[in-house]
Amino acid sequence: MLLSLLIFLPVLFALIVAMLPEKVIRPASLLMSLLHFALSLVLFYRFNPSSAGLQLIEKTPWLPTFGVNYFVGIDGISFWLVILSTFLTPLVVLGSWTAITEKIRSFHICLFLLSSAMIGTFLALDAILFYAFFEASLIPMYFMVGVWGGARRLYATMKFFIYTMAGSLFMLVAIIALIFMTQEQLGTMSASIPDFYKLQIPFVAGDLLNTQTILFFAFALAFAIKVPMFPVHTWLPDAHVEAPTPGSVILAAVMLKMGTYGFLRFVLPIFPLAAEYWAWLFMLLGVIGIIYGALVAMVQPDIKKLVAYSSVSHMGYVMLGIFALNIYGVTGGLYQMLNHGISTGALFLLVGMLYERTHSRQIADYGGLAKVAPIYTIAFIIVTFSSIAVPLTNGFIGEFLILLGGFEANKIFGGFAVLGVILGAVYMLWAVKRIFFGAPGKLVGGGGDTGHGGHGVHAGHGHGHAAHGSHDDHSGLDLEIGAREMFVLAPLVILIFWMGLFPSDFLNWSKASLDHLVQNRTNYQLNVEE
Amino acid sequence: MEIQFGLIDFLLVAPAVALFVMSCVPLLIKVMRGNQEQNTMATLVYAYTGVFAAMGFCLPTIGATRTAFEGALVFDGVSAFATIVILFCTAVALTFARDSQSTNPKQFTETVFLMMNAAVGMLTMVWANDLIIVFVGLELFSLCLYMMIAMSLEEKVSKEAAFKYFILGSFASALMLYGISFIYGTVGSTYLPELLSSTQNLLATNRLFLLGFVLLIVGLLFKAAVFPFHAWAPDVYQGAPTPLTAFMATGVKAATLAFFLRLVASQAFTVERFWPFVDVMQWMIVLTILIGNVGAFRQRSLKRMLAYSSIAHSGYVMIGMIAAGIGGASMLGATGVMFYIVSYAIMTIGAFGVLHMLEPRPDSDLTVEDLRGLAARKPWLALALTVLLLSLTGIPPTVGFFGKFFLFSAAVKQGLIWLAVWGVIGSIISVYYYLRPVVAMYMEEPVIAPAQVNMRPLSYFAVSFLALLVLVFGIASEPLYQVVLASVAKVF
Amino acid sequence: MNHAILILTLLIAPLLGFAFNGLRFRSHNAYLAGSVATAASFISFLCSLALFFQLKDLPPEARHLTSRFFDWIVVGDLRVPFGFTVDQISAIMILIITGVGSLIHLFSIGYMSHDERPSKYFAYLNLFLFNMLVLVLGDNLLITFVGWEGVGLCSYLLIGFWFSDPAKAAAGMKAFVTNRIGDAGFLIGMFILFFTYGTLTYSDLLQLIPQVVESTWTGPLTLAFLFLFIGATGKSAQIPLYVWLPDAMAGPTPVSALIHAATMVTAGVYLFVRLSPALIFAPHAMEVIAWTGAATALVAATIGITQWDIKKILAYSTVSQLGYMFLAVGVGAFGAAQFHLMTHAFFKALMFLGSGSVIHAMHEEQDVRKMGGLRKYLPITHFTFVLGWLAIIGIPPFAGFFSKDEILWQAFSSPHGSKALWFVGALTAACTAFYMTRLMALTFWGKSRFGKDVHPHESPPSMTIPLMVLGLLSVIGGWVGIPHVLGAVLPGHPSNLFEGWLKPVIGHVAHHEPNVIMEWALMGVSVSLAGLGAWFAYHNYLVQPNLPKAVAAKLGPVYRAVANKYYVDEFYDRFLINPLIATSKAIWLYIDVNVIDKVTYFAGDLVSGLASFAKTVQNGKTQSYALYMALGVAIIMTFVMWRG
Amino acid sequence: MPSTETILNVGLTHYLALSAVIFSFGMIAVLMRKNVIVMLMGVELMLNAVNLSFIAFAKESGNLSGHIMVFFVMTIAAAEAGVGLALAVAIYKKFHEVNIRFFEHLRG
Repeated sequence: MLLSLLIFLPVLFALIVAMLPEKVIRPASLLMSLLHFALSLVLFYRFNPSSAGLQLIEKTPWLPTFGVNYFVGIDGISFWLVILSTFLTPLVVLGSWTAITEKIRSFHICLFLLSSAMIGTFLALDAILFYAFFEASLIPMYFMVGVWGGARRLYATMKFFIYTMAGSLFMLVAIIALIFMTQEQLGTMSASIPDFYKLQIPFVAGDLLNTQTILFFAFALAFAIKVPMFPVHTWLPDAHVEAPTPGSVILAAVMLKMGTYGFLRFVLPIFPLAAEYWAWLFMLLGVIGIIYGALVAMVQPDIKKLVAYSSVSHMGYVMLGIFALNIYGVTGGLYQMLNHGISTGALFLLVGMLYERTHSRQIADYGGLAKVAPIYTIAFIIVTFSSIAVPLTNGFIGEFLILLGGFEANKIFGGFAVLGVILGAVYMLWAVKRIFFGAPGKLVGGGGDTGHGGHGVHAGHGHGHAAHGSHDDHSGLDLEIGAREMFVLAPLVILIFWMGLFPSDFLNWSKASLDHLVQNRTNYQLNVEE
Repeated sequence: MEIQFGLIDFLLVAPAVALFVMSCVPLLIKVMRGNQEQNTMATLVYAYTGVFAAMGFCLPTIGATRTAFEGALVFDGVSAFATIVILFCTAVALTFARDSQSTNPKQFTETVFLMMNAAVGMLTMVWANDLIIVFVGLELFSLCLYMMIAMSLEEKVSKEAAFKYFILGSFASALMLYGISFIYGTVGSTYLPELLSSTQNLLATNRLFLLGFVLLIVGLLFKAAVFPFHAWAPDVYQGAPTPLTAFMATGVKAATLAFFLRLVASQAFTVERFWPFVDVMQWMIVLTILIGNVGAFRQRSLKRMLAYSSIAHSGYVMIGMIAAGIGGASMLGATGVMFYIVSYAIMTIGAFGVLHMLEPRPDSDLTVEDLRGLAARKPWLALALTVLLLSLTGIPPTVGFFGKFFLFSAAVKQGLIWLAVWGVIGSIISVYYYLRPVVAMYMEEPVIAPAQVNMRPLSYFAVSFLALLVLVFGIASEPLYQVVLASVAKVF
Repeated sequence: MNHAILILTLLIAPLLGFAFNGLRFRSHNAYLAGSVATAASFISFLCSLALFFQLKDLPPEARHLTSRFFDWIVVGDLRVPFGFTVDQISAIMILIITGVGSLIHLFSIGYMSHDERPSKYFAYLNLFLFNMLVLVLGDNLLITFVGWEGVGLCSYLLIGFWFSDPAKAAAGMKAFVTNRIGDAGFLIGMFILFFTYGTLTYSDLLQLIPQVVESTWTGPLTLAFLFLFIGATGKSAQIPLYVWLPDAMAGPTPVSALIHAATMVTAGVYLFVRLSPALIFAPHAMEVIAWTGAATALVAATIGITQWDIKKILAYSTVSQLGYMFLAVGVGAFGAAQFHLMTHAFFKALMFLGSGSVIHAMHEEQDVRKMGGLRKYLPITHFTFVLGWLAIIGIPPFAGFFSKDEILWQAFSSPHGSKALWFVGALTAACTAFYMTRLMALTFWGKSRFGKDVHPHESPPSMTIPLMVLGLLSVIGGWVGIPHVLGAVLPGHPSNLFEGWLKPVIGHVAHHEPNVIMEWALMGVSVSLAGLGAWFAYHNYLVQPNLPKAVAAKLGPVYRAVANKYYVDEFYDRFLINPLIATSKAIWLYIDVNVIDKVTYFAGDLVSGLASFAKTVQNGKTQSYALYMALGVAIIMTFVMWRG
Repeated sequence: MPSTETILNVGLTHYLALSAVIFSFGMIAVLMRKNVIVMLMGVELMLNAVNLSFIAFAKESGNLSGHIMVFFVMTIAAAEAGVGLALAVAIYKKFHEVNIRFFEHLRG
């Protein structure tokens, strides 16, 4: 019951929100999301970390003719992702307190439905159920970007939707093929993922058109788009830039993880031979993603776009780790998923806080912020350190393990991936320097052009009002964050250090599952613990 | 020849009789009251009585398999299932027709009469066990539709649409009839069981039969709007009054596909001689999917967009038809088709229903821009349309997703993966145009003040109900699937 | 006291100081902040002393106190405990760090008293101390790496402390990024070691490598050391990554003293001394290290000659001295490297603090051309500075003499050394003497060249006391490592205590029979070279002040090249940074926008184009539609009849 | 040279050929003629061609289904003609035009 409750409680919340008076929606949503988070903490008591099997199983026939069940369960791989989802929802509610001013009812409904779909995706153990949640999660996010987004939101949201849909529909066909394969090999049709693990899918090395390879790529494409991997990443910057802060946070922190989670849940165990054969390709794309994302992030004039491209880079690490196919890489990959959720989520929140006050995301408009908003600066810099993987922050553990794993799997790719460590520092610190240091920028109470104009392609673009001598407006702005925002950031900052200092507290819950995944990769089975 | 029909036969055709009788009642009343149009609500109640009575009469026949009137009609799972779908569509379309701006309130009685008789024609077609009956049913509903289209208050394009439909429909009928004549000439009978039993044999040996059979199928493909016999659909759907478009798009297809399924059940597609046609058909399906989706891609008119999309959906459903025909796990294909008929009927009639509710004038042709800001004005309607469009796109957990799931399953199982892939490609294109109205409703502000439309509670209820149904059948797809399975079980 | 508690206290004290000052970062009370920070540092120093004496009481082979607090990362075969070891090397390091650190903290109270945000400054300083201690105490490479990155981080924060100046913020970033390049090398080095030997713990590595090195190929080992050396070139400012250090002088001067002279920049040397028992099995790596060190020493020294900024001169001097240390590492003179590390910490910290005192007195003026004659105004500073000057140019019996001399001797005599290396070292020594004397001459001696409105004054005692202590150390600091030849003739025959202390934990290379005469001779040569350099500078800048200009003019392009630091920064800008930015912009605008998105759009355009086509086909003509049907039927029929 | 018998004995093939020719004429009328009335006539012609082939087949096989079918078709053709003409009249009333070229508003 617990897992179903976790999945469907937000739906109930959404219904409640639909009926509440406008005024109390925000506090009520906060309360409900906290309740949801609290409920997810019950998992710590019910989940047995020493077992690699699937736990807290619930199985009810849904479409028995096709072997489709409402089949949910949890293991070490999904455990933290569920907690991450529930953990972020209250933060997003609190973080959107002033960011979302219109249609707050619809917004919170979207948020809760999204939360439900995301948790469903992580808990589903039936391929069709997974697909259903995977697709269903698109809709609230589509609305979130499209309704509350920025100027080019329509373009971005459409791009996001079509890209993701394009990938996942091929996956649907592959899932169907697998279902029929269970019928042939196991006797009964089944769409349950543990049954997929039992399949022996024909594979011929060196041959492009064999069953396993084709199915592998059908799945991999869907997840690669979601991750997103180079070269199917271009929807991400657009979606992130246009999304409202809460949308960006959830998109980056949780939705991208659906892709990487899919690789761990489906691609590696179901297609072990193809995964091994093609690992080089995905590692290569991962490495390209790392470097490419970092390079492109470096020259972005828009803070949000910079963070978005940094996501591409970070997710490149995750992919590199996963396809290193060794315990370091996979563990690091999982850890990096959580890290990215926290640090990029925090970065988007931070950027949102700034944007709320100044309505500009152009780096060139800032400068010297550290002087007027020291607490904000500290938070931003801490998150930056997490993002660039400074030791004792969470980012380091993930990146180190991934690089270690990547290096073991392939010296060349591992070596190139290490370049990302350098470039990561370059783009983040350069941005920090331009935003926080130096002379005050034009939105920070300084003059219009203080030598920053050269950096921004869009300097002054769209901010004519600032150039027309209304500096008073901006110098009067209080750019420092308030108590509510500190409350939003505090848990994230605490987690950054907690995860950086005591990774075992987190990894121990996933260790059994990950060890099992890596050790029995070619003959992966998951016990279903009733 | 001893004539043997009893009461049971009349009971079996009672749905059609009920429809016919209750269609005549308001007309008679009108005639007797000096050709004065009566209260439309009363007329509608008569019509509902007829439709629900028909449904009531139909219910006992579920599960039975028998023929009536000397084997002229057949009542089995397929016919019962299609009957219910058609009656359901009729009821909804009647509701819309009353509320529509383009229905002439002075001629509502006639509209009801024609619509119900069109339903009779459709029922006749799905029950038909003889090619003559098929033709009669087909012509019956076609003629009714031609007239109804022309009766629209909108005077310009509706006449054009009616005439186009008429000419092209007659042309197709003639081709079909020509085919029937060849079949008759080779089989020596128009009796369907006889035809079906000899199909395999004759296809392999007789070219004339082959010709006839293909022409028969062409006639059906025309009604189902499959490339290259699709060209009428966008024009007619756009020109016809929206409630009628909804009816045409769903009822006609249900009837046609149900009969098509009967033909396919003969396992004609498994005959080696016929394989070239199956190959051609696959290409036609691909082109149908492509042209439907591509045509809808840049349409401004929503009705036309939905018309093209219905062509695309015909393509999808034809995938199932092929899968049902080529032997092996044909059951999957048949159930896929039947399931898709329902799911398509629900979501399409719902989508057209929402459109008709938003039309302020008889001649309004809604564009995507007209939907701007609808979410703020009419949140429930916008939500309903969103759900329906998402279902058309095939997003879980709507019924549209499962419809596609079953069709693609059939395709994969039957080794028609490339058709499934084309279906996927089509679906990807469709995301764009299905979501554009959603974008307009939720994410854009109206540029000019939208025309006020008054909401009719019945249509409102119907649309909401359909949207709900889309979700309910999506989540509870198994029971529906079981019904579908039972309905085709004995035919295949 | 239990060593675990001592280590914990040692580490926690600065962390608490950091927390205290960090939480009240808005405070302007420099005295409170400074006192707390200094106290924290001093507590650490006391702990270090206690640990040192505990260590001393142990037999030489058992001199290591390890405490592992908890397992940090446990994944697969990787098991990294949060473990710290105090042994002979780290004991010296923590004494230097906390000792010199305490003095610098103390100095900072005065120096930063007028700053806007002293709390923040002291918080960073304490945080640095913590990280530096982690670096040297870590009992495995990864913990060292934690400190390694941590000190880089603090360095970044402190260099950019006055962030309102874009140049200073940029300098901080440059430092961090350059260090990161090194860190990337460090990571790869670590990976190689881990996958070759299965562990990252120093004790295991150093035990394992000598055992297996006979039977296995040493390629990975050499490679690992080369990559680690990349890390060291970043942190310890060697060619080619030294460029950040001169820029790092943007930070407050005590920071330069602590981080960029005494402690952080020596981390690379520390690392290699720490790994020296394994390093000796990678002679090719040692060769690279030696030559890089020698080249850095010379290049930096020549640049130092031409600089006018007092801190920049010291910065290049630091780079040069670090080059010496790596030269020592490269020739296998690990003890000497560590020794020079220590003496350098004393005299360079002294000189930086002295320069800080000067800058403080001159109201933030750093250009030596605007100084001169400060001896009168700043007597204590001048006196202590002289001690440092004598130490660095290697005049016996000042600290620098012993360490530098040992390095030069080893460079000459070690089997890894060569005459060429010695020659470079000796030349550098002459240059060092020259530019340091030039610095003295321009700053303290001669006539004052500053404006009338500047009234230099001696710094407060909180600043001069550290100077005096460090001055003392610069004099006597070298006496713990008196070479044997010298010890033999001195009264009491003092032995080389330093070497003896380090002996059990450092690598040893087989030595030739020491040639006593040669050693004496070389000692003489190096001292005379130093003297010559010093005299030359004295002559140039005091006796004949016009001479340098003439020389500079005569040398022309050579001089300009040197004065412009061999255009290395420009080289990097032009061939590395600008291309990188240009490439990034290009790939963003071309690949992302023009290729990937275009492909996406192309798909859309394709559909759009097809849509137009479909629209054309759908021409509204009833008869066209009928024709399509007829043609369709015809084609189907033809196909079916033909194929069927 | 076919024998006179073959020429004189009018058999199924001849009927079918005639039917095909008439059907083609009808089809061509629908495809080519611009007058909607003439197009209507073309459709009727096609249906009658079919009738001819039905009769021919019925005669050949000797059962009545074909004849019955013809009656049905005739009835339906009549209804169709009725509807078609009604439409044509309606169109003419509205547009004063019976040329099919004027009815191309619905397109694209």
